[in-house]
Parts: sequence; structure tokens; C-alpha cells
Amino acid sequence: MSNQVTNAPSNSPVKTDQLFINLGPQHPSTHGVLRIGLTIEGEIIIKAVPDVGYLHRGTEKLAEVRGYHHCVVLSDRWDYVSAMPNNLVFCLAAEKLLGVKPPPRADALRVVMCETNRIASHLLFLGTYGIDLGAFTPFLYAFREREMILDLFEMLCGARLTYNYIRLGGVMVDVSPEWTARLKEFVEYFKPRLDEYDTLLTYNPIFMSRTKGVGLISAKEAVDWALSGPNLRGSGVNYDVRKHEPYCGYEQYDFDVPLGETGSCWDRYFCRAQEMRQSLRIIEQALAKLPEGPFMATGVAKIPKPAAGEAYAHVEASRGDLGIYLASDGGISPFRMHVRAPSFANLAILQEKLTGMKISDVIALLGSTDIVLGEVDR
Amino acid sequence: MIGYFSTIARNSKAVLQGHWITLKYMFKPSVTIHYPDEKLVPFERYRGALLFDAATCISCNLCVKACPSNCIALENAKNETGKKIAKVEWYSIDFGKCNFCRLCEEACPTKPKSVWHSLDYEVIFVKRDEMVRCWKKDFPFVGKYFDRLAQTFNDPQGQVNIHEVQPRRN
Amino acid sequence: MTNDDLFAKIQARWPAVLKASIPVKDYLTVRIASPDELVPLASFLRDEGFDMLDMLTATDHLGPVNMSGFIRQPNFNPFLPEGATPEIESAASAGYPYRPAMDLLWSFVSVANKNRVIVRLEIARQGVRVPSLTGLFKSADWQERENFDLLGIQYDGHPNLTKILTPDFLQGHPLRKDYVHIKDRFDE
Amino acid sequence: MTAPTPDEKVAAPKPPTPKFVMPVPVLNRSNGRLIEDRFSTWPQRIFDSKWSLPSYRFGAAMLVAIAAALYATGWLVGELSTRGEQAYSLIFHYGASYGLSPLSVGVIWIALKVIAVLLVILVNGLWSIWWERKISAHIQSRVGPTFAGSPKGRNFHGWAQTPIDGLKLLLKEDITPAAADRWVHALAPAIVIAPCIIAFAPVSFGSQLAAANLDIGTLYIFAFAGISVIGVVMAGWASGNKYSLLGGLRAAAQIVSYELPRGFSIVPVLMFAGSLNLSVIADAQTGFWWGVVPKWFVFYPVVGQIAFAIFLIASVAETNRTPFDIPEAESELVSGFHTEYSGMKWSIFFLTEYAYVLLGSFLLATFFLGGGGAPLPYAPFLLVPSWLWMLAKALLMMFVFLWIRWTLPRLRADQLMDFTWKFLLPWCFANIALAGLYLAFWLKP
Repeated sequence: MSNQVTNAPSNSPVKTDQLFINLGPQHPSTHGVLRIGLTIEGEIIIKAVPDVGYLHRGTEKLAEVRGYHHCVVLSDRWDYVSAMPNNLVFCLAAEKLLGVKPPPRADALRVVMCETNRIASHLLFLGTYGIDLGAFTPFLYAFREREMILDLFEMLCGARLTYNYIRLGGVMVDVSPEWTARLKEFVEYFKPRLDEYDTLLTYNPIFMSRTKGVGLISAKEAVDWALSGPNLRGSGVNYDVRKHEPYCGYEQYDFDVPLGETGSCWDRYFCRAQEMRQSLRIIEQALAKLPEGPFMATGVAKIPKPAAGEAYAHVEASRGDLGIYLASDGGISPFRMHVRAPSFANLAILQEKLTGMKISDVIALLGSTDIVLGEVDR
Repeated sequence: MIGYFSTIARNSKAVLQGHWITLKYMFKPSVTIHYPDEKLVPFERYRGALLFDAATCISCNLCVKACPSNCIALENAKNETGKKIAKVEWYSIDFGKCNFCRLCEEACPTKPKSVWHSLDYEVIFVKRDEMVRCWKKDFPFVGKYFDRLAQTFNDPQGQVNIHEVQPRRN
Repeated sequence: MTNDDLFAKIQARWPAVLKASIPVKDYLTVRIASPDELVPLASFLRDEGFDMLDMLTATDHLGPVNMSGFIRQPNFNPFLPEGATPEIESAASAGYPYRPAMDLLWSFVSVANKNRVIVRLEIARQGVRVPSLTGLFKSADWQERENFDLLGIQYDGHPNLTKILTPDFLQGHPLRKDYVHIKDRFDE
Repeated sequence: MTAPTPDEKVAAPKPPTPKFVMPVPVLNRSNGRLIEDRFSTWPQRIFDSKWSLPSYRFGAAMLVAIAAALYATGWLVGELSTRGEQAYSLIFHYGASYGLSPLSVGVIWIALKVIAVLLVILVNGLWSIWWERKISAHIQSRVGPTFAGSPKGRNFHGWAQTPIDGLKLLLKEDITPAAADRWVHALAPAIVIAPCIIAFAPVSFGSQLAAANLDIGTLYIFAFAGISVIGVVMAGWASGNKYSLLGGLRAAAQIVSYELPRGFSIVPVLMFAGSLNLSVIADAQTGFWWGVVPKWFVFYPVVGQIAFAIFLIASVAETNRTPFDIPEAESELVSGFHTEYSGMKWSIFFLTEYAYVLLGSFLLATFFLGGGGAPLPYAPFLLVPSWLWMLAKALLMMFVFLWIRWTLPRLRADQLMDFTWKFLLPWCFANIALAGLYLAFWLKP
């Protein structure tokens, strides 16, 4: 039974006056400072205008007066929920400019860090999406597991959210054997938990009825709006940067890319839940054959001054295809850094999708696109 | 008709399985820490509040260049003849802008490090003046702040030591 | 469909289009001569299977960034003289061709056959007017608004070209190299 | 407020700020626990070593002690409750000796019963809120309130949390929003709680322990339970903010449409018991099939289970609890109709919700679990008095209410309506037809 409202509310016989509601910027389920101006009639939404810019800190302007090592610290603050891919993408772009090749051990460590961070980020999504739809308990379970990953990162690089771990030419510090043992212990503990989330949320009839037919995004629309990551794959488009343009040695690990069918909220949720399983597989393979050798390339200057030129690098961050366009004029700081943020494109589709939906579906759709405002506003 | 009953059966089975999991976790102990009574000690590499030792610092300005948001400022000491010597006259870190990224500690050439991260995550700034920590010749590692009203260097009120200051790394 | 014969096809249709001198990594970078070639080239690429407008950005090549564009209010430091800030100055690096030009860049991705084409255009900085691609790609909507907001590029034909990221009371376009910050009510 | 003009800033010399001494909570090894081995806090290790944790053992021991104490007091009070008649006649004679007319003694006896029922509702308010917070905490592998009660650590699981909360709510400022319609805003909580208290009259707390032995007890309860929806709508409209208006309207639609399946689902029970009087219904469930299975209506082959399930679902919906809590859906309407309430008025809404949960669980226990009857005919079970069995069954049902709340997500407004009109109601009618067949062929009345 499709829940999508077909008849346009305006021609319904009962003429109710329209109400303007501000959803946000302080609202329990907008995942950050986002305001959506909803014009509603009864429960149906007539017009929705997302308003962003509350968290705009001007990272692109800041980067123009900072050295290359300093910009890595800046990159932690874009998608603050999964900061490792931010560091990685900036380092890849800068290494292309500098012409530095990180050693194989650094590549493997970068893959492990990004995949562990992806699990932590998807856990946060799972928890908050459960709360958006009213199920409070999965939030606590998801955070209990996420706490273990944050402990691991605290042990490794000293911070729980803003890691500054991946540096130009490699990684900050090597991984101790105890750390890998603890990570293996987490992977063993986490597998059965994923099956529990499936029974608690994924195949729960109420959850499925709230998300199955809601917020349908067709494959053509998804590509047209340049969605990326689980939002794009939820509509059935097989586009994963780790498979399209493998970086850091992703071609060595075999993992498959989960795809949704109809592009509903449930499919996007399902893609993220399956991605966590794939990340576990990648972590196991990467830990199994962790190459020996140095973890940092030699020859990276303390204050790098790359030759004039441009570079574009993009990785599969937890929220989608995160790209950095870096132009250098030969000086100590980048001449221009543009961050292609996946959440910025994923959020843009809301202004078209929300008309005609109900209020509780707004929360379901907003939650399923899993946006982080630090990345939208930069 | 059969489909109707099978969906009811499948839905109720899924609901009951969900209930079984919550019941299972109800009889398991809690994993939470009661913060004011039990405190977690951070890991050895944790990046807490910065500490500085004026005695070992050779005022080489490397940490000033390494800091992304230019929080650190320092001045070389001068001996009687007015020539700069490898000692530091004063040193200040602006915690209002510091983002705890450890680049200054990695840039410091002295062994053991003269600026390093402690394990203290309970740093509170009671006043805006307190955000700028100053160090002079024999100030404590935690540093003092300059109270504009009283024009004196006072001990920071908000520095809460989670436990004794963590030994310096070299 | 390697890059070369794609470029040959483009060359056949638009002789003025030439390969960019500094390619971005190993993507085919095509430099168009004038703004009105953009829309036909974009629709041609779309028919060729490049159905996603991935990124849309621009760089201002005027010169090193103007330091008075940054809000610099350090907390009171007893040792530094009133208001002195630890000095960071942006220096012009020798040998780089600074020129009053705005270099725009579009990146088209073909999801099916994993390919990317980057189209570049260089225009004078003053009064940049470029046709909007919202007709062909919906993803251009917000990215063009962001470029208008931060760099002051006018996109003709954009449904509602208004500020999207910077606050309403901020005058000027911050990412232009000659941007000077005008004191507003939040700078005490 | 406008920025101070420059001369005013200079003119007013800043008064010396009082010396603010920040309490320095230095925690060294003496007065607290420093957890050095961070991995000891990992869930898997705690779950594996659960029996070695002192807190876990202490909790299990306390549960057993509470159950034993309840059993003992129940057995002790068992004898007292049989002397209900003597207590009435004692008061009668004592009154007569003072020259009170028999009518006034009757009034005193009724006043005593009313106070008793009121006490049950208030004590339930305290107990069930604390119980919900503890159960939800342990479901989510956290601990819930633990520090309320005696400061020096003998505060078993924060028993005093709810009284302290009640006191706090009493002392909190009672804000009436400017855009509110003041009278309707103040009247709404009263209209919500009054029907709930009145509806408790015919509820039987054990065999022959009902405040008012009404013949139409069931109809009476559902009639009054329906009135409180007016209070909810008044609260929604009067708060003057859009979110509570939406919450109030949603509540009206939901509660009214879930009255029907709630009423129709117990028609088979009434048909089997033959009367609307709760005590008669409870007595109709005495006796055992094959000596072991009690003749409770829930155990009637198909009719009982369907009626029980539908009545449980409808009661959960009646009390606006997840998965039917769209009126105060946190993630959409901030908190629905009682957003603009604070202090005592808000706590009245909260009290009503838990009173309705208690009412729902008492009805479930009476209709389907043979209120007051022992589940097995053997010696240790028969010694326990009927009101303790009734309490045990009611608490079991309340646990199911809480359990459902912390497991299931929330239904959407129109799905909720579809669910009741297109699924619950047809099954209610089918159930009634089935019960009719039972009466015709199997249960010769």
C-alpha cells in the first residue's frame, strides 16, 4: 500500500487555512542547526523551504591563510561525525600536488581508520533515526557500541571526534599490537549486535510501515540531484567511489556494495545497515594482511610549498562522495580549496521532495538522508 | 486470504522478537559510568589541556609556526648585554582559539617536551581573561592568567586536575 | 569511449574548445572559450552519458588574499601590545600568473561508465555572468547559489539566486581575494 | 535591548565583582573511583563477568527480598481483609453510641473508600513513574535514578526520586503563555484528571474489594474514560502554540477512534460472564480446567487471545503511549499538547497518564486474568490473599505497557487510524461472532 499522498491537498473540498511552522533550527530531529519553513494545511505540507548557513564557518576562506598541515586540522570540523575521511581526502589532494606517495602500511592504516569511522558514523545514524521514529532503545544500544570505537580512537590518536590522525604522506603514529587486538575484539562483539538491530528496527513492521513507501527518490532524480553515498545507492544506482576509482589500495579488499530497490527511506536505511557489515569485512581483511614498513613517507617538508597546479581527489565518506578541489599558486597556503560536500547535495533534494508529505514523514525523510550540518554549511 | 494471515503472523513474530531482545538486555548489568563519583582516566596519548615548562623551553618559535590558529605567542629572554639567549621571557597560549590538535607538541624539539598535552579534560574558563594562560620564569606547569582588574597573575580557578599531572613525553 | 575520441567529438562540434594546459589529475579537462558555449556543451555531455553534475566551483586569480578580509579579535593577552596579533601575512609567490580573472570549473560524472569530464572557463573578474545549468541538472541549483553567495558570480536563468550560506547582513562576497570585512554588530 | 551608549559605559564604574570561588572538584584516589583500565568498561566484558559485579548481585538479592516481603505481608493481611464486615459493623456501633444516624455512618464508610481509591492513584503516580524509569534504564543497559534518597549511599536505586520530583514540580513556576486562553489553559488539567479518578470507582482490587459494586461497572468506566479527551483538546487549543494545537487534534482523533475497539473487544468477556459487574466477571473465572489450567478468559481457545490482544493494544493507544504516542511525539511536535504546561499543571497530565495505565492494567487483570484468583490450586498459592494476586497481575500488565513503549517505534497518524478502523474493529466483530458460537455450542449457560 503506497503511503504517498496522491491527491493534491488544495483541491480537497474542506478549505483549511494554511499554517506556517518553523521546523528548527532548534528542533529535536534536525540533526543540527537546520531550519525548514513548512507551510502546512492540516497534516499535509504545501511548501518547504530548507534554510542553511547557521553553521557556516568559512573553512574555504580560512584555508587560504593556513599551511597544508594546518588544513588537515581544519578538515576535522566538516563532517564532525566521521572525521577520518575528511583528513584522508585533504591528504590525498595535497599529496597529488606535492607528488608524495604514502607507504603501503600507511594506506592500509588509512583504510582501517576510515572503515571503523564509517561504522561509528552509521551507528550514530542508526540511533538517531530510531529516535526520530519513536524507538528510543536502539539509540542507547548504538551509542554503547559507538563508545567502544571512540575509545579505540582515543587510545590511538588522542581525540574522540577531531582525530587529526591522517597526515600528509602517511599517518601520525603507528598502530600498537594491543590496539589491533582490541579492534578484533570489537569486530567479534559487533557482528551479533548487527543482527539484533535488524530484529529491533530493520524488519520491525511498524518501522517498515513508517519508512517503506515514504520519500521515494527514483534513480534518475537521485542522479539529477547529484546525491551520493547510501542515498544514491538506496535508489539502486551502483556508484561507490571505493569501487569506481579505488584509492589507498581499496582494490585489494573484496567487499560488495549494498543497493536498494525503490529509493524509499527504508532502502537508504538498509544500505547503511548492510554497509556496516561490509566495513567489518574490510577491517578484518585489512588487519589480516597489514603490510610492514614505515607509516610515514619521508621528504614531506614541515612547511610544504607545492608547485603551482590543481588537484581533485574524492573518497567515499560515510555520507557520500566527498571531494576536494585544491589549487596552489606555489605559496605556503592553498590558493583555493573547494569542498564538495555530499550532505550539501543530499539536503538540496528536500525542497522538492517534501511537498505533499505529512509532518511525520518529513522527519522520516530528513533522518534517512543522514545529513550533518557541519558539512552542509562548511 | 492466506497472505493476509501470513503477514499477521510474520509481523507479530517480528514484534515479539524485538521484545525478546529488550527483555534480554534488561537482565544484563548496566555499562554506564556515574561521572562525578567514577571518572574515566584518559589514555596515555589523550590530548587534554596544554602544560608548559619555562625552564626547558629554548624559545625556538617552532610551536608558534606549527599552531594552525596562532594561539601561541612567546618572547625570547635577553641577557644583560641585550643579546637574545635560548631562554623564554614569557609564553602565552590562547585557549579560546586552541583546537587541541597536538601539532605544537610534535613541533617542540626539546627532550622532554616543553609544551605538552596533559590528561585533564575538565578545563573550565570562569572568565574571558582566563582563556589566555601565561607562563613566566618559575610559574607552575598549569600557568597563570592575568586578571585585568587586579593587574596580577592569578592561578586559574577552573583548572581541575583529574589526577596528578601526567609525566612528560620525550 | 576513451577520453581522446570523446575530446575529438567535442572538438568536431566546437572548434574553439581546446584541451586545458594543466589537466586536473588524469581527468579530461576541456577549456571553453565563452560562456554561451556552456549550455550546448553540457547538454551534449548529458546525452553522452555524463548525467551527474558533480561539482561546480570557481577560483579568483586576482592575487594573494587580502588579510583585512579576516575577522581578527584575539583574547586579551597581557604581554602583547593592545590588539597586536601574532602576524600571519599572505605573501604573493613569485612566478605565478596573477591576473584579474575568475576561473570557473564544472565537473560532469558519468555514473554508468565511471568517467569524469571537467569543463573550465576563464572570464574577467568584474561582473561575471554565466548561463545557469539548473535547466539541465537540478544539482546545480544550490551549488550555483553558493557560488553566487561566496564569489559573486551571476547565473542567468537561475530560479532564485539568493544568499544561501553567509548571514543576511554580510555585505560582499567573502571568497573574492579583495574581500574586506565590514564591521557588523557582532564585532565588538 | 539597545547597546549601552559610550558615555554611559564610562560613567558607571564597574562594581567590584564578588570573589567567585569555583569549588575545585579534585578527584584523587581517596574520595572516588578512577577507572584506569578503560577496556574494563567495554560491554562484552561487563556482560561476561556479570555475576562477579557486586552491584548486580546486590540488585538480584534486593528483588528476591522484596518479593518475599510482599508475600509475607500479603499472607499476614490476608486474615484482616476477611474481617471487612466486622470493621463496618464496628464503625456502625461506635457511631450509633455517639448518636450518629445510620445514614451518616454510611457516608463515612463511603468517604473512607473514596480516600482509599484516591490514595491508590497517588501512590501509583509515585510508584509507576519510578518503576518506568528503572525498567527503561535497565532495558537500555543504563541504570536510571540511583542517587535520590539518603545522601550517604544507602539509597537503594534512588527510591526517593519521584517524591523529590513531585516536590520540585510543586515549587516550579506555573507559566501561562501570553498567547494562551487563560481560563481554558487552567481548566484543561482538571478536566483531564477528574474522569480518571471517577472511573476508578467500580474497579475491584480483589474479590469483594471494589469501592462501588456497580452493576454496570464496565460501561461506567468506559463512559468516564472517554471524557478526558475533552481536556486534552482544551489543553492543545488553549496553549496558543501551533505544535500543541496539532498535538491536541491528533489526540482527539486517536482516543475517540480507539474507544471502539476497546469497548468491542471485551464484549465476548461480558457474554461469557453474563454481567457488566466487575466482581461478577472476576468470579466467573474461578475454577480450573483439568485441575491445572485456570478458567481465565485469556485461556479460552481463540476468542480469549484475540480479545486480550485487541484490548491491550487499544489500552496502550488510550493512554497515548508508544507506538501510539503521536499526540506528544517528541521528534515531530516537540511534546504535543502539554508543551506549554509547567509545574503542577504539567505533573497532573503526567499523573493522569500513569493513572490510565494503572486503570488499563487493572481492567486487563479483571477481564482476562481472573482478578483475585490464584493461578494454581495448590497450597502455597491459595494462602496469598486475592488483592495481592490482583496487584501482581496488574503490575505484570503494567510491565507489558512499559515493555511495549521501550521497544516499538511510533506509528504515523494515518496508519494509526487505518490500523484501528480497518484491522482491529473487523477482528473485534469476528471475535464476537466466534464467542456467540462458543455460547451456542460449548458453554451452555
